[in-house]
Amino acid sequence: MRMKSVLTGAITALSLMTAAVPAARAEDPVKVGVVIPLTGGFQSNGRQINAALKAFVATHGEKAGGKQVQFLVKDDGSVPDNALRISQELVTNDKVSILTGFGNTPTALSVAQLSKRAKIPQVIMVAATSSIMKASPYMLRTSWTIPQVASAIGKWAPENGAKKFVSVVSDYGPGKDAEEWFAKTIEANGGTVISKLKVPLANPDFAPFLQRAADEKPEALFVFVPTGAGAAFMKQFVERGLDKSGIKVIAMADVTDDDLLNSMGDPAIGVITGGPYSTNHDSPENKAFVEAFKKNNDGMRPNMVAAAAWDALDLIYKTLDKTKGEADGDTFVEAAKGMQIASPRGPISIDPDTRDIVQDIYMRKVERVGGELYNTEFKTYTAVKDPAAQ
Amino acid sequence: MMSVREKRQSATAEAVRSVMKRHGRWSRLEIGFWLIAVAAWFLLPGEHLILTEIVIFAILALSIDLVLGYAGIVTLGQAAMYGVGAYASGLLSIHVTGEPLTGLLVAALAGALIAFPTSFLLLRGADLTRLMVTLGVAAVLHEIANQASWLTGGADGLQGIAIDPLFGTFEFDIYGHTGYAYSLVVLFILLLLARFVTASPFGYSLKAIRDNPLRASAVGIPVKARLVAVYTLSGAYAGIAGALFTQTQQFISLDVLSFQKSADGLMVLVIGGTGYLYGGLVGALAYELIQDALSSVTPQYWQFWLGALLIAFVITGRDRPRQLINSISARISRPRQPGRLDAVTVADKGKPT
Amino acid sequence: MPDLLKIDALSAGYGKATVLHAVSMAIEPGQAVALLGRNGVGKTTLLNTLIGLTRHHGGTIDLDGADLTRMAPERRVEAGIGWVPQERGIFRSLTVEENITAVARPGKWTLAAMYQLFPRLQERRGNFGNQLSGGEQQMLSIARALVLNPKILLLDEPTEGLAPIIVEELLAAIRRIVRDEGMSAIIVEQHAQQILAITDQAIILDRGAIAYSGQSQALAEDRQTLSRFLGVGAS
Amino acid sequence: MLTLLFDGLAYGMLLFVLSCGLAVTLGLMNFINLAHGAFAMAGGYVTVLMTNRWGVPFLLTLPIAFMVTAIAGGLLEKALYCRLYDKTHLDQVLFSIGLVFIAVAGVDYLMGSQQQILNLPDFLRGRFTVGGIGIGVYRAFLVVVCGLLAIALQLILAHTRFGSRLRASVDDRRVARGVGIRVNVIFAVTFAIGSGLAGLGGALGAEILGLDPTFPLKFMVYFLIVVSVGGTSSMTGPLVASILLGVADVLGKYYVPSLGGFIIYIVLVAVLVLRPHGLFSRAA
Amino acid sequence: MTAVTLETRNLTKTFGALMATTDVSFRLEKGARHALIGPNGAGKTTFINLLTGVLKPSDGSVMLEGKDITALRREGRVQRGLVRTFQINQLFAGLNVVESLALVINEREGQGWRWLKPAFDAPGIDDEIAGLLSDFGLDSVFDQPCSALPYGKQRLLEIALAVACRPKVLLLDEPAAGVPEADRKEVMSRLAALPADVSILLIEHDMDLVFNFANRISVLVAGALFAEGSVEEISKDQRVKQVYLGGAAHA
Repeated sequence: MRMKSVLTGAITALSLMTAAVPAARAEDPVKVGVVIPLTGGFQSNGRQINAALKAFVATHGEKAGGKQVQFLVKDDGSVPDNALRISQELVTNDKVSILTGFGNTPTALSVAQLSKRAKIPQVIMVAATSSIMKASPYMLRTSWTIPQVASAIGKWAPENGAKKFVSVVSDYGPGKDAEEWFAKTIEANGGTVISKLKVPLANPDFAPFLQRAADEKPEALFVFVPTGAGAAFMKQFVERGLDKSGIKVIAMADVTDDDLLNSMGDPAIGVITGGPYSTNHDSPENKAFVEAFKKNNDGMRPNMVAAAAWDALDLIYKTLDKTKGEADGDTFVEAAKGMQIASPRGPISIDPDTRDIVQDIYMRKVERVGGELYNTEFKTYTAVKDPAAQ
Repeated sequence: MMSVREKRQSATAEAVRSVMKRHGRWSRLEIGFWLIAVAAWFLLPGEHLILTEIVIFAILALSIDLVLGYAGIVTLGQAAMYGVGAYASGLLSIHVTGEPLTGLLVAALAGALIAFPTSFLLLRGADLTRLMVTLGVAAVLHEIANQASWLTGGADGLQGIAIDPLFGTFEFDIYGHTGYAYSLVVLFILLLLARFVTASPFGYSLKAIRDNPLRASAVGIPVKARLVAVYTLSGAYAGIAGALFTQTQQFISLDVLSFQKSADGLMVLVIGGTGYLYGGLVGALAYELIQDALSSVTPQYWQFWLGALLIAFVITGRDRPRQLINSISARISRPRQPGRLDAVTVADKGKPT
Repeated sequence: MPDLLKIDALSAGYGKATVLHAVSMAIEPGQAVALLGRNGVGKTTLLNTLIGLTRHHGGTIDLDGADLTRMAPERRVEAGIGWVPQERGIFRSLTVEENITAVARPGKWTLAAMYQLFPRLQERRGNFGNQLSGGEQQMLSIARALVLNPKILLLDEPTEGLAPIIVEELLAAIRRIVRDEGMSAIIVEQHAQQILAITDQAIILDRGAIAYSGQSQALAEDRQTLSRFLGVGAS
Repeated sequence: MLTLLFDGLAYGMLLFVLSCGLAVTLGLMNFINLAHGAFAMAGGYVTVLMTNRWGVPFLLTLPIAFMVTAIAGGLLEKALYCRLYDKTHLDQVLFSIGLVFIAVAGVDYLMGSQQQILNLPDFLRGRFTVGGIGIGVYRAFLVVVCGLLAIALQLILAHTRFGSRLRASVDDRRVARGVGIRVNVIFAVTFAIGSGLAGLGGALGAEILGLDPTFPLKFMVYFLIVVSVGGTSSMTGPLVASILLGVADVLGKYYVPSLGGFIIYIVLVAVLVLRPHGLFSRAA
Repeated sequence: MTAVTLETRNLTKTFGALMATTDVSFRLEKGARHALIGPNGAGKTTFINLLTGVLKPSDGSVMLEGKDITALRREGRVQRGLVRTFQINQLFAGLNVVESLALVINEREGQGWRWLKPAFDAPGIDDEIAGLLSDFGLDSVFDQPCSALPYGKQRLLEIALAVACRPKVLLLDEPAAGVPEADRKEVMSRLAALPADVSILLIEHDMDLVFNFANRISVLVAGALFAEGSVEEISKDQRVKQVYLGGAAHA
């Protein structure tokens, strides 16, 4: 018993030693931990985020709400365990006040507990599974949610003549979300999904799935596979001659990722996707964004991940401005709620109830514009909330 | 004449007894190691998270050492037991009780339960076959966990794990204070147990099998049954490592069952050296610290330098760390050159912290 | 006549075990030597040492002016050693013909000459090494060594485990090679009388050292020495 | 159905070209080379770089990919690999994993982490129909090229002096040396050719398997499966194993998509439990 | 007056079409010093492998002290007292001499499954090990690893490991093979001092050793028993001479 109290005492002492956050002084910088996948399966997301960070700091400087903002970038290797450990260290050792980044859903979820317990705002830049927001009250999101996009597609498709679908999605959380919400909305709008195929995430060859899909004789395929795999998918789609068989591809934006679109070449032309952002979105905000991004990153083309990262940083800056540099979890999240931003992708806001993003979702078509391939927007669904959260 | 012979024999017996007594005795280096590990809790409160991770990694490597270092089975599938242990303890905390020690027990059982049937698949075949079979089993389990998302949360990870305070008192804090102390104690107990096991008749029969399975069976050792037994034991160890991970992180993703986990475990053990129980510890410590250092210098390309280090390490000879430790240990046990000894102890102290 | 092969104080073995203890001998060109001794006295080890497959512990080997002592086996073959290993060592996934052509080096011993020497090999030229009978394997092994066109042939128990009629056939072939064609050779054999009849010199090894060295013919008649070192009958 | 079989065949053939070098390395030198996939990746990048950036015709890049990786393989063998033949399997595994790390990070640094997309010439795109079976032009090309390669390899192995010397070295290294075969040279050349083939496989496979810096890690397991299921005692084993794997994978994913990921592993474990040395091992 | 400890009845082993062992009926008497000789390739190794359970016979049976052990596995036969040594040393390279002997003794005493008690705690184990060490001249190297021993000592340990199993039947496979001349005498005298109640089957090429050691000899030729008798009988047997000297047709 005495042993126990001694131990308790020791732990308390240690906790006080390490945990006691010194009273914020004006000259203390606000530290922001950026946990992103620079290696491993999702490294292309990490690359875009890193580039966006560079561009953002170059244009907006390192001050917000009267304080120095300091970014600490860490690689989680696309592994949730690492993301968690790195975030913990950022919080406990480096004393960051805000965590951001998170290149996929599992890494975002792994940190949710920490964010909740340590009351650290966690600003999601990419992870798109709907349920994430419930995992911590300090979660904010500037990317998009899968149901947001999938339901928009589900609404658009039957209105425009495609009713009979086969869905092909990658076999992981977001894939299942996409499949579910697409089916839900299209069935509510008079269409059907006659077959649902799940493709293993680490799948080298789409041939059998494409064949299976074609054999079901749908009017169109609904497709969601991660960036990169999308290119392979489209190529094999064309290679099978499915483009000539009258089967259309209507996909989530990831499939025609702006980052890779140019190298995808002709097979991508004509593909219809739904998504939150296109590099050639026509607005002054976007022109400025694309220019800043390219200038700071050797002409690299930003994609929707870059836009979301940019907006996350913008949100952090604007919120700090509002709180005068106060980054305490409750204050920060409260201030961020309802925030409206003129984003490169159009107007966005943070839903005060769900802390999730509200934004326009666009239907786009791949076209050749001035020698380059772009997703050209042709229809807008304005101010779409995450349908799964309602 | 008989008495001369008897005298000689009793002198020999005395010598034999002295050899025997040497076994199981704690070397100064070992004691020093543990003192430093405990001291780290007080002196390095900011490093408890990475230390916890190192300790868990070390237990995983220790479980591999039991089969590889002591029974000669190479495996690339230890994540199977590690992951099942992790999920078992996680699910237990969600559905039954969040009491951590029960979680450890259940995880040990789960790990052993997976390892036991698997071990029968390993009785035939050479290194490559065993590597591939263990890898295959782990891959199948990984896929099952992925598919059974209603149970495991699939690729998104298992949500809602809540671990009760240890002994009802010590909360698992986000700084890892409790976590490090807890896992260090578990590691110590497991290592103690492993020390007993490896110094037992059973342990020696494993070493015999590792060194020469043909001769082992020719002196009456039931080779297959012993391999099944030790693989099962190692499964329990791996399961406990998995449970510790779950409990200290309060989160599980599919990565606990990944090939990467198995490969890292094996790599760490091989770096630290097999067959003396501390290899996993040394390897985990070195590997994590190097990786941490490299990835903070170059977050995107640290793998390059890690690879270069690995190659250099193999080319210059993998026995080196082991030899170094042996020689340090020998010098500490026989402190004849005080001047040099100081230098060694200081250098040694600098390392594991 | 200068010696073709000269071995001086050669010690060798496997790992730590020394099997050969300071063996010295010399062979003139065209000479055939019978290497006799009971099982396990180091006859095979001596041949393996000459081809370079044991651990060298001391001494030198000189073949026709070339120092073989530290050479790799494949270099020794180039220097002129033709080896017929114990248990034949036929490459099982090669055909009979490939077993020969894969290693052949230019010279008077050609594939055609081999088929002339062993007509049975020609009959089975397309068969794989693992489809041959023991006798055929032995013929192939000898042929494979001959097409290296070596200066000296090392034959390790060429008649071991074979039926008497095959033994006759093989010994006849060996006689032609060493007697009619003048090939130098060291032949390890258990059938002492038969091999003494077709060799010039004989050496008896005992426990890794040379116990007897002399004319084959003389040894063939020296029943006492034979039974002392080889027989079961005396002690 | 037949279309699927054909797809599986193409996939399997590709796997064969990718992994046959590994089979020889393992069979001949008993060397576990986990870095085999790095050579495949190198070949893939050579082709992508040349076709996309420098406009070299795709077909011309294939032999170049082969040559470049073969030379790289040969040099590495002389510089590093040869030091590890006498070391334990664990050393070899650690060493080759180190090489993989270097390759992954190095390519990331030089080429970026994104998926590389190969632009095929027009005549390899599209599809034709023969007797009701729809066949992708590129897959047909793959089957032809890989088939020819397999036949060529078989011919080289079976009907050249080099081939018989190689087989002899695999059969019995000791006796091979004792009858004058320079096993070390044979091995260096074989290693280079095996690496070259991997490079060629990477170049051919960039279209179907995708290409990014993690390629060697992603496919390492596939190569090992081919080799351990097929055995290392002949070329037939890995060939049959590759095709079996390709076809089983494709059919499995078509008919039971939900089991997609399992099938190869279950096949792997089953084969190895029943035949620990692979399907085509000789009885010991 | 002479009980049979080990017996084979019509033991036969075929590999495909090859008859490696043909219809061997062999008896080893209690306390025997029996030698098995024969030319290379006569099937001695196959015969030992059949006795020890490495190979399963195609036909026939192996009896130990009247009990059929044909179906028993290797370790089962050892536990019943049928123990062998190897022609090429088979030691536990990573263990030292005392450890090697201790583990064998523990195994013999049925302690092999004890996993928490120290390996050296069995009562009397130290004295027994000390006895073995001095019996086999290993006192001077008792704490050295097996792999570091001089060859002659390794050879002695090879035998000591088998003796530590307390065999009823001991199969010695060329115990003097590769032993340097200097150490040869020691090996031979240690063999001569083996306990009298142990039945020994010696497979050996060294005829000096055979004649000094054995009181009975069996000759195996082409997988079948060719002759058997006392040392005198065999040494005078013309047919045996011919098998060894060769040239049967000409002599």
